[in-house]
Amino acid sequence: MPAMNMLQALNSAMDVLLEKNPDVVMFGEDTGYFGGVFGATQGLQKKYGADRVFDAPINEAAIAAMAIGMAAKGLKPVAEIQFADYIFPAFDQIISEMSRLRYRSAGQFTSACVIRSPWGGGIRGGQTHSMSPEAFFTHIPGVKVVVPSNPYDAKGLLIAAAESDDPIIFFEPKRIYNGPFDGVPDAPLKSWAKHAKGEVPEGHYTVPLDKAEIVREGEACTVVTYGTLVHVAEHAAEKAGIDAEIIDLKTLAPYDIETIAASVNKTGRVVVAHEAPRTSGFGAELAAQIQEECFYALEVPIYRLTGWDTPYPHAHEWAYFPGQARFIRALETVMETR
Amino acid sequence: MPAMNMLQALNSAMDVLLEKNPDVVMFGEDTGYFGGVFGATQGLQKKYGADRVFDAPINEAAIAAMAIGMAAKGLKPVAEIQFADYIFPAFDQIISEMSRLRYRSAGQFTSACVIRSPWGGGIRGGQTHSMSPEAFFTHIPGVKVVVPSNPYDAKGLLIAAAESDDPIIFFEPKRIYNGPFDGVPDAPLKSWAKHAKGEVPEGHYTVPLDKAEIVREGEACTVVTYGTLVHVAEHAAEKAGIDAEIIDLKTLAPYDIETIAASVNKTGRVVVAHEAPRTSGFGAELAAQIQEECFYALEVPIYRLTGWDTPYPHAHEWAYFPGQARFIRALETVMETR
Amino acid sequence: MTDRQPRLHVPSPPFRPGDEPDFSGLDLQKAGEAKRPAPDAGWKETADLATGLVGVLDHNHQAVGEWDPGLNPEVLREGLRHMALTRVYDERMLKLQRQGKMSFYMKSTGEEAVGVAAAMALRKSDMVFPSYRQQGILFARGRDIVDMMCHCISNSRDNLKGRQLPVHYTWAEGNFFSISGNLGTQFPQAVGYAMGAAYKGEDQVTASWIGDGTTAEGDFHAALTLASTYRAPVVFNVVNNQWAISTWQGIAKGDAPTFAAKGLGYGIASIRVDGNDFLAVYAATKWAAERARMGKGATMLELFTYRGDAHSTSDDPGRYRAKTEYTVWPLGDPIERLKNHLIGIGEWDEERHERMVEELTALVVKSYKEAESHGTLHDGPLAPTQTIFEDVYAEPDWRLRRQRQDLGV
Amino acid sequence: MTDRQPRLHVPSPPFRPGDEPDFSGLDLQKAGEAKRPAPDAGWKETADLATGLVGVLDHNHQAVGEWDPGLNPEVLREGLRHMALTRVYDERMLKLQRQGKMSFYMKSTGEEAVGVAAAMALRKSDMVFPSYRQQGILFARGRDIVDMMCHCISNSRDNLKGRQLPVHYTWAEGNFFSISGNLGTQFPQAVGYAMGAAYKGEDQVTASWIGDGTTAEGDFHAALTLASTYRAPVVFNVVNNQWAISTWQGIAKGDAPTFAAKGLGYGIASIRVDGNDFLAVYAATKWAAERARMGKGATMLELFTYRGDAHSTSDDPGRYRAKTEYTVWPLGDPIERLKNHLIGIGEWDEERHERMVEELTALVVKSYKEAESHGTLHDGPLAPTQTIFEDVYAEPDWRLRRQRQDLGV
Ligand SMILES: Cc1ncc(C[n+]2csc(CCOP(=O)(O)OP(=O)(O)O)c2C)c(N)n1
Ligand SMILES: Cc1ncc(C[n+]2csc(CCOP(=O)(O)OP(=O)(O)O)c2C)c(N)n1
Ligand SMILES: [Mg+2]
Ligand SMILES: [Mg+2]
Repeated sequence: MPAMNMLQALNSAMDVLLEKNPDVVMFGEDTGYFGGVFGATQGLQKKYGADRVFDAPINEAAIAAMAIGMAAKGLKPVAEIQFADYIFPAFDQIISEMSRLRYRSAGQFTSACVIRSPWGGGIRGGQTHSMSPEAFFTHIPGVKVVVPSNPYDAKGLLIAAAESDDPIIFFEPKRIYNGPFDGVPDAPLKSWAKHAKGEVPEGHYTVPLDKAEIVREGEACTVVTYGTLVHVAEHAAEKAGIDAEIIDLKTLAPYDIETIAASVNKTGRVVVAHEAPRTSGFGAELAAQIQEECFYALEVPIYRLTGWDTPYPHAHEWAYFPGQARFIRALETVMETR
Repeated sequence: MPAMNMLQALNSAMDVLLEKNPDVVMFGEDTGYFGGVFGATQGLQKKYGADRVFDAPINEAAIAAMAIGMAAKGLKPVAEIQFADYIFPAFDQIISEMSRLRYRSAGQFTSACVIRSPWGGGIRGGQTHSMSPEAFFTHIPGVKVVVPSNPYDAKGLLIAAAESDDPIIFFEPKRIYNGPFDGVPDAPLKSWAKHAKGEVPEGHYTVPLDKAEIVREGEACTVVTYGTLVHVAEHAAEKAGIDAEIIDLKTLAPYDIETIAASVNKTGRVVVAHEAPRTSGFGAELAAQIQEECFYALEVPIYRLTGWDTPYPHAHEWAYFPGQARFIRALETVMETR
Repeated sequence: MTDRQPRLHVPSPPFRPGDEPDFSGLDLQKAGEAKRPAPDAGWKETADLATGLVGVLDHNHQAVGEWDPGLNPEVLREGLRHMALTRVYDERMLKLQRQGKMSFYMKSTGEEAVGVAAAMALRKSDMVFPSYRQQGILFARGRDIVDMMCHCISNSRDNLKGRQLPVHYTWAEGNFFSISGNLGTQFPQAVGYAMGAAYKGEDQVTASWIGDGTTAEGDFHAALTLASTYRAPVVFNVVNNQWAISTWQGIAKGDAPTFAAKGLGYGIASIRVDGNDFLAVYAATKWAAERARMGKGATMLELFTYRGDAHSTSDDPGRYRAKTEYTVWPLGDPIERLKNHLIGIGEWDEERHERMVEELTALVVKSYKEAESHGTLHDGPLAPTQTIFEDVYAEPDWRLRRQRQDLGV
Repeated sequence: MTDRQPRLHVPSPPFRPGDEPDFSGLDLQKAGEAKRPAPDAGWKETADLATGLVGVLDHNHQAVGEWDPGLNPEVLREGLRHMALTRVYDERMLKLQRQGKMSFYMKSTGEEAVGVAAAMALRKSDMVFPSYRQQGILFARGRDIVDMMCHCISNSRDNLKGRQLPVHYTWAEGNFFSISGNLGTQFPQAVGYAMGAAYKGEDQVTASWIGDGTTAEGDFHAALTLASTYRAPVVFNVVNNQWAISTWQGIAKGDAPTFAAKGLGYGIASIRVDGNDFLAVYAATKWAAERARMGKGATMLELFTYRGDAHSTSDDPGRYRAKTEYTVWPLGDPIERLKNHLIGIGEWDEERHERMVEELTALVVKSYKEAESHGTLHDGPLAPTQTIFEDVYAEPDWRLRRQRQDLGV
C-alpha cells in the first residue's frame, strides 16, 4: 500500500468519488485550476473537467446553497470551505436549510452533500485560520460531523461521507495534513510515511461514520478526543507513563457512546480534550453524557482539557493550544498523581 | 409599582434608555413605525424620532454589522432580530466581528451593543419561530448571553445590558411575553399582574448580569434553568411535591457558577433543563461544569431535560416541549422515587 | 427631543394610517409600450425594461403591444379559474383560521396572477422554489385541494406530517420545492438546482420567488452572483407587493430605481412586469424560460403588484398603512382585469363568472369537509407522534432512538 | 470523461501559466475622456462612469481632462514618497518573512496608489475600514513605521499584543479601523460607522476597501443596501486587482460589465477608476468624499488595478497565472507613472528618485533594527502571556480568571 499524507489521501478519496459517480461535483474557493490553497483538489479539474471541479465565488453561503440545490436535484456535491473559520457566512444555509430539508419536506427532498473544511490550529494562523467550530455543528439536528485524525481514516471517512444520505460537515485537521503532530511546537515535522495509518489503499474503501476507535488501549484512564489532539494525547500518555486508553472519535455527531462508555466503565477516569474554547465546547457534551452513562463508575471528575474562552491568539498560540504540558497535567490530575 | 407584562417591561426599559442616553438607537425589522411584530418597541419612534428608532431592511447580517459600526463610533445600538430563528444570517458578524473586536484591536475599538430577539417555543410557531439557539452563543468568547424569565428582570437586565461595555445577545422568551406559562398547553393564559415579578418600577434600575437567582428554595434537588422553563419547573416541583431548589440563571454567559455549586453541594441531585436540542445544548455545559465542581456531592447523575435532537415540530409541539409530564419525571428520576 | 432635525435619512412610505392615499404620482409605463427583445438578446437590451413596466392589458382591458402572448380563450379561462380558486381558497382558509382550525395562514390576495400565470407559462416539468405567497402555482399545477388543506390543518393526511407551519407546502411530484420559513434562502438553492439540471443535460428550467423586502437578504446577492457566473437556467421573481409586513418597500430598495434594475448590475436580463396583468406575467415568464432553455442564463423579473390583505393572520395592516391604499392601487385586481378582458373579447360573461365562483366555493367547502375527516390540528388525528423522530437523518441514530423511547412513543 | 462537452458555464481567465498574455483586447476608456459631474449630481449621471474608466495621466504621463485634481507638485511628491515607501516596506517585510521573522506577510505591489491617493484625498479625521492590502493608508497618515513592524513581528511592542496575524493593523488614533481576517465584514460595518457620524452631526466621512473577489460576499450587498437606504456618508472602494488568490475576477463578476456597475443597481453613484493613476484615484476619492459631506450619500469606486505579486506569502502565483501578465498589464505601475509625470512637468528627476528610494530603504532598515530591539515572534519578548486572557470582555469573568490560573500566568 502506498504511503500518503492526509492531503494525498483526501485527494485520492475525491478522485475515487469522481471516477465512480458521475453525479459527484466539487467546488469551493480556489479549488478548481489551483486545486485548493492546501492542494486537496489538485489535479482533479484537469482530470475530470471544469464542470465537475471548479472555482466558486467568495461567498460561503452561496457555496452551501449551491450544494443544497444540486443535492436536491440528485447530484452529490463535495464542497470546500477554505478555512473552518469562514464557514459562518454559510451557517444559516446549513442550520436552517441543509439540516432540515429532509425533515420539513417529510423526505420528499434531501440535501445530502459534504462540506469539507480545513480546521483547527497549530499553524500560526491567528484567530481567523485556527478555529475549531465543531461544537456548533453538533448542536444541529440533521447534520453529521466528522473529524479524521490520519490519512487512512481521512480517505475512508470522506468516501463514506460522500456516499451517505445525510449532509455531512467534514473537518480536516490542517495541522496534521503533512504529518502527525505530538504537540511539541518546535519539534521537526514527522512524516505520515512512518505512521501505520499513513498507508492508504489506492482504490475505494470506507471507514464507518458511527464508530470510534481505540487507538491506544489502557486500563488507567480514558482520553476521548479527535483530530490533531489524538496524536498529542498518545504522546502525552507515553511521556507521562500513564496507561491511558485513547479513543479517537472520528465522528462527533453522532458519537459512538458505546465505545466511550465501555472504556470509562473500565477505567473510571476521563479526560475529554479539544482545541475549541471550553464553554459549550464539544467536551461539554461528552462530559455530560459520560457522567450520565457511567456515573457509578467514575472515580474522579471528568477533566475537560480545552482551548481557553478567548479567540485563538496568534503570537501566544502555544499558550492556547492544549499541548504536552497541559495534556500531561490533565492525565496526572485524573490519575490523582499530581 | 405598576403591573407590566414582559413586553411592556421591555418597552419601558427601552424608553428609559432612549430618554437617558442620546447615543442609544434602535432598529430591526418592523421595529420603527409599527413597533415590532410583538410590539416591544411600540410608541418609541413616535416619541424619539425616526432617526433613533427605525426600520431596517430584512438582512440580519446588515443589522448586526450596522450595530457594530455604530458601536465602534460610540453609539449604543439596541437592535432587534425578529425571531431568534433568524439570527443565523448574522452569525458571522457576531462570532467573527462583534465578539472579537475588542480583543483583536487590543481594546482600541469595541462593539458594545445589544441584540434582542424573541426566543423559544410554545407558541405553535413551527420550526422557524420556536428555536432556542442560546448554546451557540455561549460558545463564543466575547459575547454575553442573557435570558430573562419575568417582566422585572427583563427590564432590569435589558437596561444593564445596554449599559454594559460588552456585546450582549438578549433572548426574550416569547411564550411568556404576556403571562407566565406552567407548561400546560391548554390551560387559560395567566397574567403577569398576579406574579410578584410582574411589578415593575417605572424608572431606571438594573438587574446584575452575573447573578443567578434562587426562585424557589429547596433541599431535595436542584433545577438549573432559564426563561420559560423556570415557570414550568416551579409548577412541576409543586405538583410533584418535591422540595426542589430552582435556579433561574438569567445570564448564561458567564453563568453564575457559585450559586449553582452552592445549591448542588447542598442537594446532590440536579436537573438542568432547556428547550433546545439535547446534543451540545447549554445543558451539556452546565452538567459538565457541575460534575467537575460538585463531583463528590452528587448522589445521582445529572439529568438533562431538553428538547429532542430534531427540528422543532409544529403539530407535535407539545411532544417536543419539556412540559409538566417530562419535568415531573425528571424530578422523580433524580429523587429516585420513580 | 422629537423636535430636532432627523440626522439620518430614513425613508418613509408616502401614506400611513389616516392619510388619503393617491398614487397619481406613480409614473408607470403604459401597457403595450414596452419593446420585446428576442429571448436570446444580450442582457443590455433589457435595460429599459428593468425600469419600465411590461404590460399587456390596457385600461380598456384589451391586449396590446409586443408582449401579448396571444393565448387562446381556453387558456385564459383556465388562468381565470386558477386565480379565482386561489382567492376563494384563501378566503375560506382565513375564515377557518379565525375559527381556530389552523395555527396560521397567509393569503395572496391581489397577487394571484404572479403564481398562476407563471406556473402556466412554465412547463410542469420545470422546477419551482416559491415563497409562501405563490399558492396559485399549486392550483395551476393541479395539486389536490384536499391535500393542500390537510397540510394546512396539520392532520393525519398532511404530507409534511405536521412538521411545518401552514402554507409552507412541499410537493415533490409537482416539482414544487419545500417552502422554507427563512426568507431568501431558496433563491441561491434554486440556482444550484438549475445548475444541476444543466449538468445533467436536461432542459428543465428552475424558477424562484421572493418578496420585495427579502431582496435585502445576502442570499439575494448570492443567487444573482452564482447565476451570473455559471449562466444557470433560472428565472428569478421578485414579487414587489409594496410591503414587507409593516415595512414599506423603500426600506429594501433605498434609492434604487426598481428592484428589477438590481439584476442589471450582474449582467442578468431584467424586466419589470405589471404583476396584476395575467398576460404580462405569462409573457415575461415565457420569455425568461425560453431564454434559459436557450442557454442564455438567468432572468430577473420584478412583479409589480400590491399585497391586498394582511401579511399573515398575525398582523393588522390598519396599524401601519392607509386603509384604502389597495382600493386606489392603480394596477387593479388581476382577476377583475382578466375577467374583463375575456368579457371584452366575447369569451366570458358576468353570469358565467358568478357561476364559476359559486362552483369553486362549493368545491372548496366540500374539500374542506373531506380534509377535516382526516383530522384537525386541535382535535387530531395527527401524524403518529413518533414521526417527530423520523427524517432527521436517513436513519435515526442512538440518540433519536433513545429519545423516542424516553418519550414513550 | 474529460472529452465530453462541459455542461456548466464556468468562466476562465484569458491566460494561464504557459500562455503569452496579451491585453490588447482590453477596451479601456482613455485618460481624460471621462466627464466629471458635479459631486452632488444624481447617481444616474455616473452611469457612464461606472462602465468607463476615470483616468488623468495619459500615456505621455500628462495630466489631462476634467478629473485632473490640479494638485501642486509638493503634494505629488508626497504621494510619490508614500507609494515608494509602501513598496520598499513591502519588499523588506517579504524578505524578513522569508527569513522567518514573521509568520505571514501580504504585499500591495502595484496597488500602492489605491491606498495612498485615497488617504491623501480624505481628511485625516475621516474614518477608514481597510482590507489587508491598503498599508499605503498608514504611510500616508504618518503611522510610525517601527510600530507597524512591531505589529508584524508580534513583539512586545505590537499594539495588538500579538493577537492578530501580521498586516492586520489597527490604529484608532489614526482613524484606522481594526482589519479583520474575514473578507467583506467591514463593508457594512463602515456604513454603520458612517451612520453614527451622521447621527452625531459630524461631517466625518467613512471609507472602506474590499477586493474584487470579496464583492461576491453577502456583506457586500448588505453594505450597499444599508448605504442606499440611509444615504450614509460612506465611500466604497472595490479594489479590482484582477485576482482573488488563484481565482480570476471573472468568477466574482460573472457577466456583470464592471464591478462599479453593481453600485448603480442600488442607486449609488458609481465610478470605475484607473487604480494605477495616482491623480485619478485622488480625484475620484475627493469627489466621493465631497459628495458624502454634502449629504448625498455613498459612492462606489472600482479601482482597476493589478496585483503585482503573490496573494500572500502562502501562495505561488506561477502556479495559476501567466508569469508575464503583470509586465504587460496595460495600466502600468502607479509609482513609475507618477514619477514620470513629475519628471515631465520638471518637478522631479531620476537622481532625486534614486536618492529618495535609498533614503526610504535606509529608513526601513533602521526602523526594523529598532523594531527588532523590542523582540520577534520567534525569540520574544512578546506581550506578557496573560494578555491572552484580557480584552475578551471589558472585565474577565470567573472563567477567564480560572483559566489564567490554570495556565499559571
Ligand atoms: C431570515 C428571515 N428574517 C425575517 C423573517 C420574518 N419575516 C417573515 S415574512 C417577512 C416580510 C417579508 O416581506 P417580503 O419579502 O416583501 O415578502 P411578502 O410577505 O410581501 O410576500 C419577515 C420580515 C423571516 N421569515 N426570515
Ligand atoms: C469570509 C472569508 N472567506 C475566505 C477567506 C480566504 N481568503 C483570504 S483572501 C482571499 C481572496 C480575496 O480576494 P480579493 O477580494 O480579490 O482581494 P485581494 O486579495 O485581491 O486584495 C480569500 C479567498 C477569508 N479570508 N474570509
Ligand atoms: Mg412584500
Ligand atoms: Mg483581488
